[in-house]
This record gives sequence, C-alpha cells and structure tokens, in this order.
Amino acid sequence: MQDVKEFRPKIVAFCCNWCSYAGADLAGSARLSYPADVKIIRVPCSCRVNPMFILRAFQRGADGVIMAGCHPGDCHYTSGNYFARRRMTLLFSMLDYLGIERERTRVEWISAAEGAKFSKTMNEFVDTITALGENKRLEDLRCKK
Amino acid sequence: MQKMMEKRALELLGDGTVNRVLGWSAGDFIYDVTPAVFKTAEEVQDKFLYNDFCGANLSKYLVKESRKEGKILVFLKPCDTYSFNQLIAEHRIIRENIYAIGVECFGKADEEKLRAKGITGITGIEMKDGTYTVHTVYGDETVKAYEVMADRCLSCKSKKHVAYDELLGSEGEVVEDCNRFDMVEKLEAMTPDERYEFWRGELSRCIRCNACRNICPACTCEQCVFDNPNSGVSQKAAVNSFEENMFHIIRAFHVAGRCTDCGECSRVCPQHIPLHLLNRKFIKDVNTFYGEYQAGENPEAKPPLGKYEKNDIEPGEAGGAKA
Amino acid sequence: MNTETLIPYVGVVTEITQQTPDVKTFRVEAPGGGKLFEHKPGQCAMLSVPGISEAMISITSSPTNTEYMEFSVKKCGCLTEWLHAMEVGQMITVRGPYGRHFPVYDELLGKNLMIVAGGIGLAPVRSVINYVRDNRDKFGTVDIVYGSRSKDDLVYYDEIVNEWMNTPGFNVHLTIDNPQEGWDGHVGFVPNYVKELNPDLDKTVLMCGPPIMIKFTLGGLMELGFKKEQVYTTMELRMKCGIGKCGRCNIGNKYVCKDGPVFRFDELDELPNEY
Amino acid sequence: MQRIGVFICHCGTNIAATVDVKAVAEALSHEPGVVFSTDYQYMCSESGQTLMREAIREHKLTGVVVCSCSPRMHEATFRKAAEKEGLNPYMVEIANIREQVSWIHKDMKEATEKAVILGRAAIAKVHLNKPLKAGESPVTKRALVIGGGIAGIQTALDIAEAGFEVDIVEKEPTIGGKMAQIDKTFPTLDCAAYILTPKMVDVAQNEKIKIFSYSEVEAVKGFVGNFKVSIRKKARYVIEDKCTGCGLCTEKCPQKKVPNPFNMNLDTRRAIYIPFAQAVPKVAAIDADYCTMLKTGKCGVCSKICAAGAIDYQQKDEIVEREYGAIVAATGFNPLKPDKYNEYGYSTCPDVVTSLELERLMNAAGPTAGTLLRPSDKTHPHTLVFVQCVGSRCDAENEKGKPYCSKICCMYTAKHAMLIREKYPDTEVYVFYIDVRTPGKNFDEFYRRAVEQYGVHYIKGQVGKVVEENGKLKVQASDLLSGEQLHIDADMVVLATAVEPDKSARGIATMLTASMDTNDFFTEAHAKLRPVESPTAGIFLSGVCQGPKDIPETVSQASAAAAKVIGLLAKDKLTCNPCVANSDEMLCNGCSSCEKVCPYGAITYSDKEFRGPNRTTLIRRVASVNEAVCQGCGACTVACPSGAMDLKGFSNRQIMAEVDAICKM
Amino acid sequence: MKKLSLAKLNDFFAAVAAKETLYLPVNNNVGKAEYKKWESGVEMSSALNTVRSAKDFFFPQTENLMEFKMTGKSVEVFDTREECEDFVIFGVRACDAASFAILDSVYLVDPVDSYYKSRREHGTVVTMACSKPAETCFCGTFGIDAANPAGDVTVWEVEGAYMLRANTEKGEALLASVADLLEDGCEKCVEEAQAKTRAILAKLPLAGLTTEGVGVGKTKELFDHPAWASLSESCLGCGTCTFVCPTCQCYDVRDFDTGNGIKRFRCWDSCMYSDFTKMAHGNSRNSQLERFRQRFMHKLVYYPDRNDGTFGCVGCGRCLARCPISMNIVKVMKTLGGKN
Repeated sequence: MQDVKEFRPKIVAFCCNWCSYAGADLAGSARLSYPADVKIIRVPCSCRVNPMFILRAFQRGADGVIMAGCHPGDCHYTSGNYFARRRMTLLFSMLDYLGIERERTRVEWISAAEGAKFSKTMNEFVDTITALGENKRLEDLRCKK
Repeated sequence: MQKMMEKRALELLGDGTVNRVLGWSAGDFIYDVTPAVFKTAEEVQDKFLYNDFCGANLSKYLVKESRKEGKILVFLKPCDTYSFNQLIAEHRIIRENIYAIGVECFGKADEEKLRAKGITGITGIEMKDGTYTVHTVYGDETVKAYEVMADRCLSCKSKKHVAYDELLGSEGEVVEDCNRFDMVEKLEAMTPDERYEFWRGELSRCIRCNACRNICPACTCEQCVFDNPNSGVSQKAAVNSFEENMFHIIRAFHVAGRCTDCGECSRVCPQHIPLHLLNRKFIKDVNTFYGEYQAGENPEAKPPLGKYEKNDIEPGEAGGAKA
Repeated sequence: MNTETLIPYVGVVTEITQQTPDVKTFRVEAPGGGKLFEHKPGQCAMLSVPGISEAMISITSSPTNTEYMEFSVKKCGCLTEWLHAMEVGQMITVRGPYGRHFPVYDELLGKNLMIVAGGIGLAPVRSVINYVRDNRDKFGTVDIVYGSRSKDDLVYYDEIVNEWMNTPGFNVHLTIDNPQEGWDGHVGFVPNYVKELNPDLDKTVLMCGPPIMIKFTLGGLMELGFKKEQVYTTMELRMKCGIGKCGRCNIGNKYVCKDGPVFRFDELDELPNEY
Repeated sequence: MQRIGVFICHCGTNIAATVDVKAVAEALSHEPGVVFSTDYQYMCSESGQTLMREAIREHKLTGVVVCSCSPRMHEATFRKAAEKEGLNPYMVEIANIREQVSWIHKDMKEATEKAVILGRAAIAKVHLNKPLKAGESPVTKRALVIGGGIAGIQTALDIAEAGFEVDIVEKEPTIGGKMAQIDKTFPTLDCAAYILTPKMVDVAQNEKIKIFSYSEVEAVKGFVGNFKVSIRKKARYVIEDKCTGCGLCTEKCPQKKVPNPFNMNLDTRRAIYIPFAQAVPKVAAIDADYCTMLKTGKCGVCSKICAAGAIDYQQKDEIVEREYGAIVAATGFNPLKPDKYNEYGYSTCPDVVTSLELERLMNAAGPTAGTLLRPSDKTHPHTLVFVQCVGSRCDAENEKGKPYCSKICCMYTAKHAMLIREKYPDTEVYVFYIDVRTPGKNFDEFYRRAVEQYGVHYIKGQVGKVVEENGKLKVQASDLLSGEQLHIDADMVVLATAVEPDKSARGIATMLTASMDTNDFFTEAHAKLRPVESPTAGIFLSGVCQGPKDIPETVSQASAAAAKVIGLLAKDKLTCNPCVANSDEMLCNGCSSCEKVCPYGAITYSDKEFRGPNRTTLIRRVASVNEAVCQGCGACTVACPSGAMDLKGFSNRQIMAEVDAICKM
Repeated sequence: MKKLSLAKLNDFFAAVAAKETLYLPVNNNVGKAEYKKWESGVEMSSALNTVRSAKDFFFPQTENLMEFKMTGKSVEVFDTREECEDFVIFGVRACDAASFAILDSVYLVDPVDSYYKSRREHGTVVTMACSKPAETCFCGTFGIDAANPAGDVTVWEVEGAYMLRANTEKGEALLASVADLLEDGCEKCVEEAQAKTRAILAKLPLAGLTTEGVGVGKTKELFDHPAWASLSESCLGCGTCTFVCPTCQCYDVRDFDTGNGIKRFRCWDSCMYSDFTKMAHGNSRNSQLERFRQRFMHKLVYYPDRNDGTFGCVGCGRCLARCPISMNIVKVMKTLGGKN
C-alpha cells in the first residue's frame, strides 16, 4: 500500500448575506450535509467580492473558490449581483486564458429558500475540485507547509 | 509634419493661447525620444521632434500638467486621443486647460526590431519613402519601415482622432479589420496547459519595475493598491509566480473596460512581456459578451463594468474548455 | 556586534511606562535577563515586530545601565501602534546598535554641555544625560533645555524632576508652548527660551527635536555667537537596514544609519539640503 | 492588539453533540489576541449573555467572538449584550458553527476542526474590526400598502387606527380584491360581501387613508424610513373627484360586449364600468381597449349623459411621487389558470370551471344572479365533480403546477359542495382528492358535515380525463381505495386550481429589493420569528403574497404587519446600518467608477484641496458617501481600482483576513 | 593564456557544469539574452549583453533572509538561508564585471553583508571581451576597457577559438579543472582582437562622453542645478533603470505573513519609487525631481565622493535602451556639463 494522504480540497465560499448565506443556514436547518471542506465567508452582497479576494484565497492555499449570491433580479441591493456577474465573468475568463483551471472558480445563484440547492451545489463543487486535485497554478509556495 | 507642428506650437506659444507645449524632445540617437514640456520658443526650436520613433503616448502627462497654471498644448496621435478621452471621462484631466492638436500617424517604428535584425552601433537613421537607411559604426543598413513597425501599429485599431481642438495632417478612419485579437484567439484556441505554459514563460520574466503600470494612461491612481502598505496586497517585487500573476491579473482587471489598447505597457516592458494580450483579452470578452465597446471613443458612454443587462452571460458560460 | 547584521535578537518587554498620551517607554531585556547588547549614548537599534514592520528607534537608556535597555516610542505608524498596544511579556526583535554615538568618550569630555530637546526628541539625548550623570566627574556643567506642547507632553517628567534636577551641576529649564493650568514654569518655544537663557559660548550643544525647532534653535545659537562645530544633533530618518546598504537614508555622501545619526552641524553643511 | 474573548455555545446538544466544544475553546485560546476562551450551554440565554458580559468586564475585552448559530439568528443579541457592557457592538463577530458545522457534519473530528477554523476566521476579522457608530435617519410617518385586497385593507385600517397616514395602491379600479368575488366564506358560511364591504367603506371614509385605485407602483427609491415611491395613476378617463358613481354611463354605454373579469369573464359589461356595486372608490372607469370613443374618436355617449361632467377622454397616466417610512406588500394571488391541464378539458369545455368561477356562478350578484346554471346551456347541473389539487402539490419536475399545497382548496370545495347540496338537493356531488386537509378551527367539523350531513361523495383518487360527449362531461377517474376505475357522467366539473402569487409581485419585489422564493412568494425575514417582515428593512408582508392563506389567517397577518409598521413609524429616528462604504480621500482619484455602480445614488464628488509635495497644494476631485443613504452592498468597493472605497464592517482587510485564516495550511 | 577551440566549447561547458552550476547568456522565448543554467543542448546567446545585468547572481531580486514564528507573546527567529554552492558565470561583459567592484564596495565593507559575501565567494566570473559594442555603450567614459574585462577569467573570441586568461586564483583553478580541453593560447591574437574592438569603441557615438561637470566634490554645485526640473519632468518613477542597472544596489526588507510564520525577505528597491524614503512621519523626497536627482547624484557625485572618485556607473547602456521615456544617465551627464 502506498502511503498517500487522501486529498481534501480547501474551498472558500463567498456567500451574500441575504440569499446564499441564508440558503446555507437553511441547508443547515434541514440537515442537508455537504463536505466540511467548504468554509463560508459572509459578505453583504456578491458585488462585495473583489477579484483580489479570490486570488488571495488561491494564494493562501484554497483549491476552489465559489461565490454565491441572490438570483439575478433578486438582489437585496437591486443590482449588486448583476455587477458581480459581469466582474466574475471577466475574471473567470481571464483565469481560463492564463491556463488556470476554469473549474476551480464558480458562481451560483442560491436564494434563501434554496437550502437544497446550496447543499447540492457544494457537494458538486467539492467533487469537481477533488477530481481536479491540488491548486498548483495559482499557488504561493510560501504559504504551504 | 514636424515643421507644421513646430510652427503651430510657436504660434500658440506666441499668441499666448498656451504657455507650454507637451511634445517629444530629441535625444542622442534618433530613436531615444523623450516626452517633454517646452516652455519657450527656443526650447521648441531647439529640441522639438516628431518622427517615426515618437511612439510615447503623451496623454497621461496631462493628469499633472492640466492641473498647472495656464493652458498647455498637447500633440496627440490617433490612439492617444482615445486615452485622452478616457481620462476626461474619468475626470482625471481638466479639458479647459488643454489645447489638443491631433497629429496624423501612419505607424511608429520599434527600435527593438532594428536590434532584432542585428543592427547595432547606430549613429543615425534617415527616413525616406518608407525606407530607413541606418548608419552604424559597422556600416549602413537599409530596412523597410513596415519591417520595423511596432507590433501595436501593425494592428492599429484606429487612425481616427476622437478628440482634438485642431487637426494637423489628414484624418484617418477606424480600422475595421485590424486583426488585433488574432493572438488572443490563438491563445484561446490552445489547451489550458499550453496557455499556462505560454503565460508562465512570459510572466516569469517580470521584474516588477512597474514601467507598465506607470506608463499606463489608465493607471492614474493616486496610490496603486500594490504600493499601499495598508491595502494588504502591497508588493514590491514579484517574489514568485503567484505574485507575478496576481499583479498582472489585478492590473488588467482594474483597467478592464477602461484600457484603450494604446499598447504602451508592452512597448515599455524591459522584459518584452506582451502585456497588451491581457488587456486585449478583456476588451475582446467585453465586446463578445456585452457588445462592442471601445474605451475612450465616447467619454459619455457607460463603461461595461459600470452597467449591466438582465440577461448577461453567466460566469459559468464564459471561458472554459472549448468544445 | 551581531555578526549576522540583519538577523535580530529576541528581547522581552519587561516594563511599559506611559510617558505622555502618545509616548510609551519600553524596557527590553534578553529572554534570560540582562541586556541584549552594549551600546553607546546616541546609538539606535532596530525594533521590529515580525509581520508588522521594522523601525529604527534610539536607545534612550544609558549604557551605564547594566540590566536593560529602554526605548521611548511615539505612536505614529503601524509598528508603533502595535508596540503601544502590546503588554508586558511580549517578545519583540531588536538588532543593533547602529550609528555614530555622541562623542562622550572624547570630544565632550570635560566640556560644559547644553542639551536642547523638544518633545520626543529628549529620548535620544536622555542616554547622554544619564551617562553624564553616572560619570559626573568627567564633564562640566549640564544645562538641559527641554520643551513640549504641554505639561502632559513632557516625557520622563518624574525622572527630570526627581533626579536630573537634583543632580549637582545640572540645570534643568523646562518650557511648554502655551500657558496651562497647574504650570508655573516657563512658557514659550524652545528656540526663544534658549536665546533668553543666553548661554555661555563655552558650551557644547546637543540638540534633538522637531526639524523646525532645530532650525530656529541653531539660528539662535549662531546669533549668540556659537559656532557650528559646537553643536551636535541627531537625525531621525527612516533607516531600513541600519548598516549603510539599503540606500534609503543616503544623503549626499553620507548614510545616516552609518555615518549618523549624530552629526555636528559643520558636517551637515557639506550635505545637500534634504534632511 | 485586541483583547479577544471567545465563547463557544453548545446550543444544548445542537452543537455540542457533533462539535467538541471544549476542544474548540482550547484551540482558539492560543490564537493571537485571545485572552479568554470558554464554552457554555446556551450563549443566547440570559446567563450566557451574563457570562459574556462578565468576561468583557473582567478581561477588559476589546473584541468578542461567539461560536454559535448563524449570525442571522443571534448576532444582534450578542451585540446588544456587548453594548450593555460598554463594548462597541461591532466588535462582536459570530462564527457559525451550528448551521454550517454541527447540523451538516456527522464526523466529530471533522466538525471540530472546521469549527476551529471558522472561529479563527472570526478572530482574524475581529482583530481588524473598528468600533462603528450607527448614524440616524428620520422616519417619514406614512406607510404604503401595495394591494387593496382584504390583506391590504386590514393592514391599512390598523395603521390608520394608530394614527398614521396610509396610502393604498390598487391596480384595479376598486379595492376589495379576491374576497369581493367570493360568495360565502368557510367555515361559517357568512357572506363575504357582508363582512368585506363595511371594511371597504371604513377605508374610504378614513381620513388617514388615501386610495390610489387603478394605480401601480412605478419605482421605489430610498430605504427604511425614507422611501420615495413613484405611483402611476393609470388613466381611467373619468375624473375621480367629479364622478358620483351614479352608474348611468355604465348602463348607456353602447359598447356592451366587454368581457367582465370581475365575473371571471362569464358575462359581459360595458366599456365604461364600475366593477361591482360596492366598489370603493365608486368611480367609473373606461376600458380603453373597448371604448369606441377612445379607439375611433366617435361616440362620446358617456360624456354626454354624465351630469357631473366627469368624463375626460384626454386623461393621461399620471405619476405621483410620495414618501413613506414603510411599505407593505399585499399583492395577493390569482388562481392558476388551468389551461395547461388539457386532460380536464378546461379550455375546450365551458362546463369545466374553476372554483372561483363557481363562486361567481353561485353569487347573487354574479352572472346568473345566484342560480347555479351550466355556462354552456344555462341549465341546472345535476351531477358535479370537483377535482382537487389542480396545479398544487406537483412534483418538482411537473412544470404545469406548483410544488406547494394551496391550503384553502379543501375547505372551499367542502363549502361549495355543501352549498350546492343545500340549495339543490337533487344534485350529486363528487369530490376527487389526494388528501383532505382541514387543520383549522372548526374546519374538520365543517368537512365532516359536508360528508355526513350533506352526503357529498368524497373519493380519494385522481381524475384522469374529462371529455365532453353529447352535452355530458365524461369523467374518468380512479378510486385509490377500492382500486376501481370510475366513469361519471357529470354536468359540471369544478377544478380547485392552485393559488399563485399575483404576476405583479415579482416586479414589485425587485423594486422593493425584497427577496422572493422560487414560487414568487415573498420571503420572510425569518420563517418562524419574523414571518411578516421581508429581509429588506422597512418592507412588510401581508396576506397571500407571502404564502397561501385563508381569510382569517390573512387578516391576522395583515394586522401583524400593521403592528410592525406602527412600531416603525412610531420612531422619530432610525438607527442606520453603520456598515457603510467609506471613501479614503487620500487615495480617491475621483474617477466616478464607484458612482456608476451605486444603486442608491449615495456617492457624490467634490473638489478638495490637498497638500502636495513640498508645500504645494493640489485640488482633487474626491468621492464622499452619504452614510444615511448607503445601504452597504459594497459594489463601489470593487469598482474602485485604488482601494479608496472600502466597506466598514466588511473591509478588504477584514475579508482577506478571513480568507487567510480559512485557507491557512 | 589558454586556448579553447570552439569545436570543444560544448565539452568545456559540460566539464565546468559537471563540477558546479554554470550560467551563461541564452536567448529566451522572445529572443533576448538572459542568464540561464547551462544544460546539454543550451546554446550561448550571441547578443552583446543580457537585458538584466549579472548583479542578480550576487544580489538577487528577492531573497529570503530569515523566518519568525510567533506564538502567544513569544517570538522565535530562524536563519533559513540555504547554503550557497559554487557556480560559474560565463560571458560577463566588462561593464558588468566592473559593477561587481561597485557592489563589493557597498556589501563587503563593514558590516559585511554575509548573504552577498557568501555568493560572491562561491561565484567564479568568466568575462568575455566585447567585439561588437552597441551605440548605447559608454563604459570607456568610466575607464572600463571593453576589450580587456576584469573577472576571474577573461575570454576573447578569435577566429574559431576562445582565448582564456585566468586573472585570479579562482580563475586559475577553473582553468586547471578543464585543462585537458585547453591548448596554449595566443597573446598576439588577443591583442589583435583587442585592437579591433578598441577601434570600434572609438567610433561609437558616445565614445567621447566625459565626466566633466560631475564627480567628487560637486554636491553643492549640482544639487540645486536648475536642469533637474526639466530632466526629471517626464520621469515615470518606474524602476526600470534601477532594475536593469548593474550597480543599483538599494533594497527593501519586507515581511510576508504566510499564515504559519513570518518570512522576512529583501528585494530590490528603487530610489525612483515614490515610497522609497516614505516613513511613518513623512517622506523626505516627495517629488519625482528629488528622487530622480538622488539616483543620478548618487551615481555621479555621492558615490565617487565616498569611493575615491570611482563612479557608480559602468556605462553598460541598459538604461539607455530600456527607459520607457528614453531619459538616462548620458542625457543627465551631458546636461550637467559632460562633453561628447
């Protein structure tokens, strides 16, 4: 037997306070599990997510970053997620252009009522990242033990 | 052309319309042209130059110069007028303090291309009828102008001036099929692994001299986040591949929708990194996803990241493995 | 001196004294007790909290103190804020000593001294003052002119009143910028006070304080007939490496961290005017 | 350096069963700045809060981290407790180790590890927290109720009763809503009109209430306490103040063939009309789609006969700007149109009707003057089949219907069956149901009366198909209990169609920035504890727009919403959210990027003088944020390239500190 | 003097590389020369010089100094430097070779920078005389002979062969280690090659550039010179000149929090940067004029003042070729009184 440590990805989820964070709460209340690899950071709105935060997460050792916000049209602040959508579209396209695995970043719109979708999305994302393996292309070796 | 420009500069200085002239100043070799502010007629007569090596985009200097006392004359090539407009749109320059003269441009030469041809020891260059006769200590060489034309000029997007008070020479047109996205498309067609290798090969040469940022007419921040010790992301050197990527991705993102594709970043990079390919990717994506948008074309236009449509493309649909 | 010049010692903060609302004095000892290294009056050390920043701070304690070193730090910037927020027992890093000291071992011997300081500027010369106190026989009279914005901004007030004022041959002249309740001492700016005091021309002056104070005090002294060769100052410029290599503190042909921070005014005359 | 206290809540066993709370407290006690770390049974309890307050006092804490349930649950609780002890409430952060850890993870080791990491992230954030002071904003002492059904009416009356002004915006020419169309109400069988119309009159007569009938909300700006609403008063071509409601025009109008939506289009009305006799306001309106005058310019009968001179063919839509402190959504519902259910033949057979259509057919003011007649041949039906759950309780994959139970159908069907059997004892009534749901006061008794006293045939089963054959409706159905296939020749089939939110609700929700669920019902701030509030401050929910309800429930909720509104309007000042954007003028370029993405217009620019190098002065254009208007979304912070714009409470540094702590190897 | 037939060049590289790491100028993916590790198949660039100077070998752009571990109130310090191994740099030009002396005068004076010193001790410099200098070259202005560079070993290219001369013990040792590949060299061939090069050098446009107007003792005279304003006017304040300069040696010390400890590193800094002299209580050089002046005053006045008249510039011409706005030390020298 090879002594290979099972790869457990590190996943950062930026969730907007009004929809997706509440969706995560609902997933919790409904005991809809998803892997502990996912750690949530609460932001007021998806439009608060700066591309720098996403790169920062990769630098610090994240293997996948997901941003979840209200469904387009349902933003608590009317338009935040529309701006976020454009920003992330461009950022993800750029990361792809640089040859950084496209699948490591994801955006989902999850409402406060969609606990099941939250859980399902996170399960899927963890599977995707586990299959992709460790983030090598946007890593900062100084931050690795 | 230079004569006409010099004449107008002297006239405008003479009649008090302006008290300074922002142009290009001759150097030791014919190609080492320095942007300069001329304050007197003598200085203009002595040093003012406009030739095929005057590639530098002067618009950014107006951020400082237009805030000084009196009006300044500036000469703007077609591509510079886009930066000029963009700076106006962002309230970075004060239009009233500027007298802008558009000057025609048929593409600028890149001295690096002369060097790449093995031409060295240059003592002088004569330019005539699309041919350069280069005098060197090793003998004379002749090259066709187009052979040494800067890459950015070979894919010039517009020979049209989008802003000026006065125009010298002929007015050109927007170049419809400028092919400027060819290389972007080529990269897009590669596999992610190939793209990754390509960019590693390029960005790993970065020495973080900040020339790209400091020359960029879109990078006019009072203090760049990368220089601000309180920003949490300040960097002084590209310590490793991550920081190289981080700096260039974020810089490109910060100028996304604002970059006019003037190409100065790639021109000044001492390490010859094709940085414009990052900006052009964003420009191409904006065009594809949100409709044609040329920063600087119309200072009233809403920038693509400052607006949205309800049915915008989803991030998941952008990029990704090509089918 | 530490052979690996950039690698610091670890010191423990064993006592913190609030001097003024924005100045604290930190007592630093080696983890096992005692001083981290020996220094001479006027020299500096690089204090650092890893991850925050490094800063050059003058060693305010006298070399005659054998148990610990002291640093007085004014709150300005992220490192000093951090230092102000820390508690006793905290470790910090210290490297040094750096720079030229006040010439207490040669040129100043036997001289009558006048120390002029403003605000936190007393910190670098305090080491000289206490060195002189501990070697009282080697020096002549000592006049100390010290001023601050208000009474609350006078550093080492207790020490000044209880010890310096009671030292034979010491004359302490305190002043504050504006009148204040409970203050019956002199009111006015330091440069004017120095002129009022009209010191004898035999004194050697050591001066430290804000640039504006230095400028006017020096002018006043010149008017009184002092020569630049009689006046020393110590310059605070941000030094990064402390060893004359990083280039930051270069002024003319001098590196402040190596050739200074103590300069005689006639030496400064040689330098371009950007200090 | 902060002095941080960490408190791990067991939440009974909710957390402690899966998370080793002692281990978390121990692990977090070693984090930088942590001077106190403990665990406790219920942190949110009085004694838990006391524990926290004592620790703040004793250990001179400057920051607090509570590892507990979601911050959406008790953040406010803990912040208040801290504030009582003199600690700025914004120095408290919550690590969500219940919803995000203990409730979704089973493995104790894994859950404990994650709890520690989330705790570290919260600690890292607190290190960068700064005391924030909430600003204040004034409250406009007037409420807006969108929708004039029974929900809106009740809410408006209650608010007005408390002495505050209320506007009702109703898109129809009259208030009254669905209840006005209903004949009798269950389980008491009293007449809907008897109980509704007095309320409508109350509304009309209440000086505090202003009705904008035939009007719609066009735009909403502002925020809690300070909404600015544009109301579009649609042109009704009748001058409201002049019309006496005499109704002469509605009799003389030559255009008679206008479908009458009030009667579910089962009869017709004139082009100028008053929806029903008790309409409030009792003012006619011209249906522009049918009015000959408006379409061709030739007619003008109504104008000629109107003694009051109230007709104005030139009338245009009018936009009215009003300010409000609170807004109540009472947008109500519509029955699902069962035209996708071809198997029931609704679109093809006139005698297949919906329950609401049946209401009109049984109503004395309805098209048949209360006599139950088949729409096709106006004969008396002898066999009626009721089909339950049409469009309700569908599988998620079923795109025709809704996943939820519409809640009221069982009861109104029992009512219909009972009334029919009472009035026409010669009719046979069959009810096909999936389940009969009667939770409610006197509901089950009511249903049992239908079965036992009135002999209604309740069959657990589904109707497969309804086909018209020779004037009869052939109903094929299965009896699930007996397993038999049934064939019933019915005269009428009544579909109990699902309740669905009014189509206007989504647009209104968007304007209000109130969130909705996937079914377009408004989301409440908390399903149990804040059921009549939207998560968006100042927006309240009344009636079916929040979820299916019967009348008593609607009225209770309407009053509850009113109580909340009254509570809000009773305040003179509101505390603003202090987590707002803030521009660092030293870094600001004045480029206007931030302004373009601000949904509230909270950012303005001005030229300011700054010190340049070497004693020069520079004038620069810089942004500043109106803190009362900013809602703290953070869109501007990302638009800002220089990092001048940051968000208090969610600063770049704070979020990055959380990222760092979470990703730490 | 030894001779290496070019036919044996690869064998020579292989033999050197077998013992220690060998670096030499190689064309990179955009056809510009940069120093790379020699491996079989790697070809030496024919370019005159590398874009970046050779100072990187001794003064790398970034280097880890130490690490800290902070737990509770305690701090631990770890010296994490890696042991420097022997290496050879091949193909260094005269200008860069001269720059090492300038770096030494900073880093090897007391207190010695041990990081630098260690690399300097382990590195062997093999220089290559220039045969085709460019118009931007002006090493002669500072008394540097491109035809006779310093270094541990000097190499001249003469028809079909390299002539190698060991100048130091280190150089002797290097040549001895590959003695079986070498033949006796030809002094005369070298002299001829040198003469040829010098003839070209004399014809270069900057051949006559003098240091008149700058140098020792000029501080007061030049510091307030009015020309600084126009010279610095269009300077972008980037670090290009600094970073390609073989003699610029300023650095910054920074800490990086990895999440598991603090890494303290140093990296190149530029006096052209606006934050170079920024400190907690202000900035002593607030304008680009002051910063620009500092860079050139340092190279042309302050450094010579401190170092017996030696200039802090070696005339490699990199800043002439690379400055985004073509402002450079030659223009400065000429403006301040230098003749050409």
